[in-house]
Amino acid sequence: MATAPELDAPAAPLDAFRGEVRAWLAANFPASLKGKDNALSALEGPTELSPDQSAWQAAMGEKGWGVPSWPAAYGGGGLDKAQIRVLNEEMARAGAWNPIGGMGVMMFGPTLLEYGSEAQKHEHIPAIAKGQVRWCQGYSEPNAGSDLANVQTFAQDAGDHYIVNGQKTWTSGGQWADKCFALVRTDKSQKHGGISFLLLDMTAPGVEVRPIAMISGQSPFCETFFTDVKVPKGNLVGREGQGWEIGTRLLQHERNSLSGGGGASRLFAGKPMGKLAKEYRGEDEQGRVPDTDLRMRIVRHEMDSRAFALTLRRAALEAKSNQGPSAATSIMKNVGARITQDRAELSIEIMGMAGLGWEGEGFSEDELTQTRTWLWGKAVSIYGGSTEIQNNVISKRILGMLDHQ
Amino acid sequence: MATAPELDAPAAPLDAFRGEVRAWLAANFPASLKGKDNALSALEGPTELSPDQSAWQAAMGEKGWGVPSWPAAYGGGGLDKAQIRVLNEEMARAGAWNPIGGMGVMMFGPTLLEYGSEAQKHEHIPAIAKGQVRWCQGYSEPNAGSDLANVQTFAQDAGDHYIVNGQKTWTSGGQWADKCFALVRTDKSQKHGGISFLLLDMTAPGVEVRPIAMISGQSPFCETFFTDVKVPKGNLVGREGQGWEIGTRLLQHERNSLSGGGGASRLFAGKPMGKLAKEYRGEDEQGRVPDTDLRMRIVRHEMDSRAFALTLRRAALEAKSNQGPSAATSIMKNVGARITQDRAELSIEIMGMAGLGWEGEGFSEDELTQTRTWLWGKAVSIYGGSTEIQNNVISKRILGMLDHQ
Amino acid sequence: MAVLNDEQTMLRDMVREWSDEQSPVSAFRKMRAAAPAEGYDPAAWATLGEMGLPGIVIPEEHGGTAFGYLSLGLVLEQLGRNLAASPLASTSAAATAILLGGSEALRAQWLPQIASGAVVATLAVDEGPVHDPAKIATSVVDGKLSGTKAFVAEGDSASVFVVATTDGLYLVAGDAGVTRAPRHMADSRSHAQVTFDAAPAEKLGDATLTAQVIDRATAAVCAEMLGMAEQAFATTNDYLKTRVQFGQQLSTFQALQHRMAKMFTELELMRSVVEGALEAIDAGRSDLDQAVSLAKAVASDTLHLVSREMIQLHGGIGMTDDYDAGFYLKRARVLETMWGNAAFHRERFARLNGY
Amino acid sequence: MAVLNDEQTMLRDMVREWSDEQSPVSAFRKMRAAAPAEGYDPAAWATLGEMGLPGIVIPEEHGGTAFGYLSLGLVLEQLGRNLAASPLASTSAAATAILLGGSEALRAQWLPQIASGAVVATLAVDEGPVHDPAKIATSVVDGKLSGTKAFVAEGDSASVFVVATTDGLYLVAGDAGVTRAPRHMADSRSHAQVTFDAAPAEKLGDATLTAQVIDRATAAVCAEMLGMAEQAFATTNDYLKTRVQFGQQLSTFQALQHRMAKMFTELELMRSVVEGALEAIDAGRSDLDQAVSLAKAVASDTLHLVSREMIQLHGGIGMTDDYDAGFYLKRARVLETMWGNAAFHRERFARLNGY
Repeated sequence: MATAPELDAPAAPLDAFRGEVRAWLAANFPASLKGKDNALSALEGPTELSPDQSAWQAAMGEKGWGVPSWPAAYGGGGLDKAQIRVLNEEMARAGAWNPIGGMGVMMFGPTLLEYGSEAQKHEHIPAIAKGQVRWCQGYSEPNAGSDLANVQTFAQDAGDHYIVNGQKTWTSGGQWADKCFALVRTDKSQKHGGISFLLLDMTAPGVEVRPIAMISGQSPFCETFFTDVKVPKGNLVGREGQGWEIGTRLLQHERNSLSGGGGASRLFAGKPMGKLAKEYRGEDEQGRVPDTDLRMRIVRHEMDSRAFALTLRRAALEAKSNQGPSAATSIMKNVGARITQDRAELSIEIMGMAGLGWEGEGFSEDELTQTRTWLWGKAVSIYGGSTEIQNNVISKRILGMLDHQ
Repeated sequence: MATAPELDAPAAPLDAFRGEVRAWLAANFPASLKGKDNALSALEGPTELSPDQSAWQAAMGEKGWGVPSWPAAYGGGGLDKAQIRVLNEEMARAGAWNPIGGMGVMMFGPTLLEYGSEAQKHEHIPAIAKGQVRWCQGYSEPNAGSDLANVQTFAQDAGDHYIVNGQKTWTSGGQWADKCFALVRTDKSQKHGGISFLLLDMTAPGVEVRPIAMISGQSPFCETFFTDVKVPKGNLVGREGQGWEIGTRLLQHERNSLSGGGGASRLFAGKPMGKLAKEYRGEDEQGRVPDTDLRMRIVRHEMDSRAFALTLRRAALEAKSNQGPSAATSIMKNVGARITQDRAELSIEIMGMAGLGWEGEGFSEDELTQTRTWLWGKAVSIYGGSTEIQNNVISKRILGMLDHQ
Repeated sequence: MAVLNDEQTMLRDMVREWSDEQSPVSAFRKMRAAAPAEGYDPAAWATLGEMGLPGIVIPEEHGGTAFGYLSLGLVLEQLGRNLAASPLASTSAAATAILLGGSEALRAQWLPQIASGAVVATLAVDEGPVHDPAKIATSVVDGKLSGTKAFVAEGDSASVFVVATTDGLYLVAGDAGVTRAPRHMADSRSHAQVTFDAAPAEKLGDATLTAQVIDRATAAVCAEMLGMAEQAFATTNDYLKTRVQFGQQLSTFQALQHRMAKMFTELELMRSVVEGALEAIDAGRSDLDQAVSLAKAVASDTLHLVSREMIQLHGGIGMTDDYDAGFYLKRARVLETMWGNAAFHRERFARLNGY
Repeated sequence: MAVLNDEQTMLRDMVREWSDEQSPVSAFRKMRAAAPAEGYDPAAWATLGEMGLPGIVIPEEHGGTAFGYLSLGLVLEQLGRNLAASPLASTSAAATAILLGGSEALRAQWLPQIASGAVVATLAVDEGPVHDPAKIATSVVDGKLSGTKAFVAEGDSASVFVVATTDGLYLVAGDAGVTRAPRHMADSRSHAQVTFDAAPAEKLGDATLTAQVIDRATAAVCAEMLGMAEQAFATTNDYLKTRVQFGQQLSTFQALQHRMAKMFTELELMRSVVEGALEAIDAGRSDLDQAVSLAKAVASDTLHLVSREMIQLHGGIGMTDDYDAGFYLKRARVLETMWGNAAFHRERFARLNGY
């Protein structure tokens, strides 16, 4: 009789590796940090690291396990998929979390490993793997919106270097970043083909950042101004004019991390909605959430979440088989955003006025966090390819529809 | 203190007229016909009239009250708005209904009164007022869809007459109609300006109709073929090339009758959804519809219906005042269609399998009617300006948005 | 737009002009930065008082204009358009309670002061974060009222409280036995927890009056929501015509056109139900409870939709605090929650209709 | 698409090819016109029997292939795409009941005949127009079963009935004490009211078995719905590329593109939950009841949406009986209703999750 393949099949031959991981975690993960990861911390900016946090980051950086799949030659863990699964399982078991993160890990590192020169890889990858250098992304420009190819920032050829002038916006973590990977224009005569992928030093003369205050009260983004910034030609990744190809490849890494787990699944974290509703609203004589209208919307949301989880699982299985990339991948961004936002809206509705606190007395820490999470969550359907852009992509690439002539 | 104007303010000076109406109804409306109007009858085609039905039609036709606002000179009732309201109130009180209807009354008559020559009015209006002549509409053509101006049917000038060739579709009641008002092309060199408004005799040589079977099992529409049909030039309404203007004016009459009451409100008729649900599903210990999910969707639908009713009332009040036409009018068609369809879907859901009967034993007459009503109701968001076309109109005319350049 | 008489048209136009010229959203932004203890700009409130607005629902004999709730709604709609922070809605609801239930002495004592804008009054009903008039523990013993009310709108500045108790509605004036603890909420408006500890109280009426007053307070909130939704939509529509992407105005993208057309459709329905509820109050209709639940449910759903779409259709800029979209979103959720959200009113509507 | 092994891929491709070539929607149209007493084309059913499909969930020792429910789903999905009328889903559910609850003798007696396609079996549970396994009056006294079952799928042709009673699941074979009254429904498929009057019955299991068998029957229906939704969507997508209005293909209108993109999104989710339920059955998972309620609720909502949009996006032609859209719409509502609609399964899912 046929059976479905198991995603979580036991991996007996990995027992030795599992033992190694477990022992290493016991020796290196400070018990005081157990479960202390914070999904919103990326929005609040870097905080002073405690001695335990510093030690943990240094240990993971040295071991290379913060970027477990990256080659050991560049400071990565050099682990295969099965080993990474074991590592994740053991981390979860120990309540440990990855202290190495950010755009360098999620987006820039994988792209540089693919497109960078040997010199570039040796210069940048180990520092990312150790969590020593923060990267930011210089893509969006004012008035360009979703039209990413509308790059106006210009890199003038000046012999052995470029002179860069222009303005970027939505620079995530720009005020805390050491370096920036940016799309710049090296040729004004063609739209996509005139774009290049350039690495800039955020401390260089002529770079100015201004944080943008968001509706959630955080300022995770900046406007970034480049005025006659001198950039060595060795900082060009790939060829001149290859920037659009490299830049979109990088966005694939971003999307994978947003939809596959990373950002989205962190926002899913937390208790089931039914449980939250009972805490705030009590239950009726039959043990149900007493607000029947709210209850039925909770069911719909929970079903949507489960359907999404099953779709993530299905896409992963399909990718492992020989069926080629799953069409289901194209829906991940939009469904992930919808579930994230519905969950936040339902949460604040359940909490009533308590879910709308801003600061000060009268609200629990969880409640105040919920308000910020709700507001910040409005971004997930806008950034990284808006819902509208994703729907354009589905209708064009998957459904084969054409533009209006 | 300010008070809102009352739509249904008492009209004391009309008491004499009210007495006249009441007496006339008592004398002329056969008690056997009380409440026997049938919203679906128009789809099933004309049936043999009973002696009582014939008498009632003849009486109303003679009195002109089937078309109460039309001038008495052409066989209409010659009543003013206040009198018409009294007439409607007394009709409702007596359980009487208007036996004079169809496209001649709703659409063609008002248009001909506006654009027709004296001769045309005297020829056609009294026959419509008496319910003696059935009209059908020759607008849509195959492959034109919502693009009504894409008229291919050609009327060749042949001196004192035209020779008409072409094909119309969705000819409502074509198989039962005596005459047809049609958009025909008299000039191929311009799209809108080449259209004329022509009256055809459905019994003329060269006219052929083929009923179209619908998903609801009815065949209220036809394909209509014109092959070398000879039409006197006296049958041209307005000027050559004025057809688009006249034709769109006629559609306004159609929309008013669809949204203002007529078609849509007939489909609303019937018991409240909460009552229907209790009949089929019983009630819980607190007297509620036991299916909580269904119940909450019933509330939403009932609220939507009431909001629509309040909007109809508001638009009527605004039209009576000096505020000019209400923007609310633009939403009537879509909201009416949505409510009609939601109501039908909810009804069959409430009835379960009993709401999906087609024919034969095991279903009540109401249940079998409900199935057909549900299926036929899918048309209301397609015909008479589809929901998509209405949304285009709102975004362009009301919101001032432009076409993609 | 309901059909208005001349004085209503004048009132609306006067407030609209004042709001657009003297109290645009930037005034709210300044007030937020200044963070006055009252939770609103006292100078602006004084101006509203000079215009006679606090007396709209108060009889002429007590210094008001007795224009009624439709007129109050016209004013709140105009103020809501630009998010003006004022205690007008709360004060009017409390005044209505005194009018409907107060003794002649109480009316004469408080209504003129309220009508002039000298006294801010408010309604204190809920004791938890979710509206539930059936869950009230506050009680009165020997004319002394004790209990804690949560999230009282304008609780920072009110000196007269109309308080729901197990025994109906009471009036508490002054500071004796009254403690306020501000609650800083996302909408940057005034909300406070108010604790009454044996505060001297005078009875206004029983539970029936409580329900009547809550219905009126709810209708007033709906009017503010209507103005907010109207302006959030208009601002979005304007933005789509300005913003160019891929070489085209956003407003030329048909997918956005249809979304806007559908939102416009919902807004027209929202206007009908909100005006319908206000008119039902003025007409003293027996089914005004249904009219109010209909209004609050539809208004909540529609404002929810419009405030979400305002952010989404603005894209990145809508997420920034420099832009106004976030103000609409935050205030929207507070008003959606106040006096029962859409779910609460759908349930109430179903019960009132017996299914 | 779930990851399939080689035999599943072959099975799916075989059935897909047969369905597209030998049993397109026009075959259903012909069957409707011919109106055979069985409610399906006996020749087509015989072919399915030759392909071994009625034995997919039956063990090899009883003449089946034991491929399991995911495989049955693949087949039903392919048949559903073109609306093939066959008793495969009902027969398989009944066979599962005999397999799970029947004595060795009963299995040996019936399963081989079912596997060969010689005997049509079905499940008779509901006694009213709405699915409600808690409302069953049919009872058994001294091995004689009495009661009336409403809207039994394939009730016209089945010679073996698996019947839910107050005391669990029973098997009734043959015509003794059995009366059928056909019910002509909008989907033009076989449904009958079946009355049992002291019909000889053999017990299969208690209420637990009843629930287990209904879950499997429900998952099978979901697979048929998945195929229908898939094809209704594909047909609509093709139509939009063909149809020209205002000088443009309909598929170039962005408002329609986004609607199609959203529908595609829902379809991908639907596929995941339907395959998830079938896999849960094959894996014998303890939470398969939740998986089935999830699948039926999502499948019902999605097919509802797609079948409505199929009509709307086709415009006038979709309203005609000559076109196939109406068939999808009518069958959709019947399957949405069968074994509990979305509302029923949302309620069940909430209860299973304890809220």
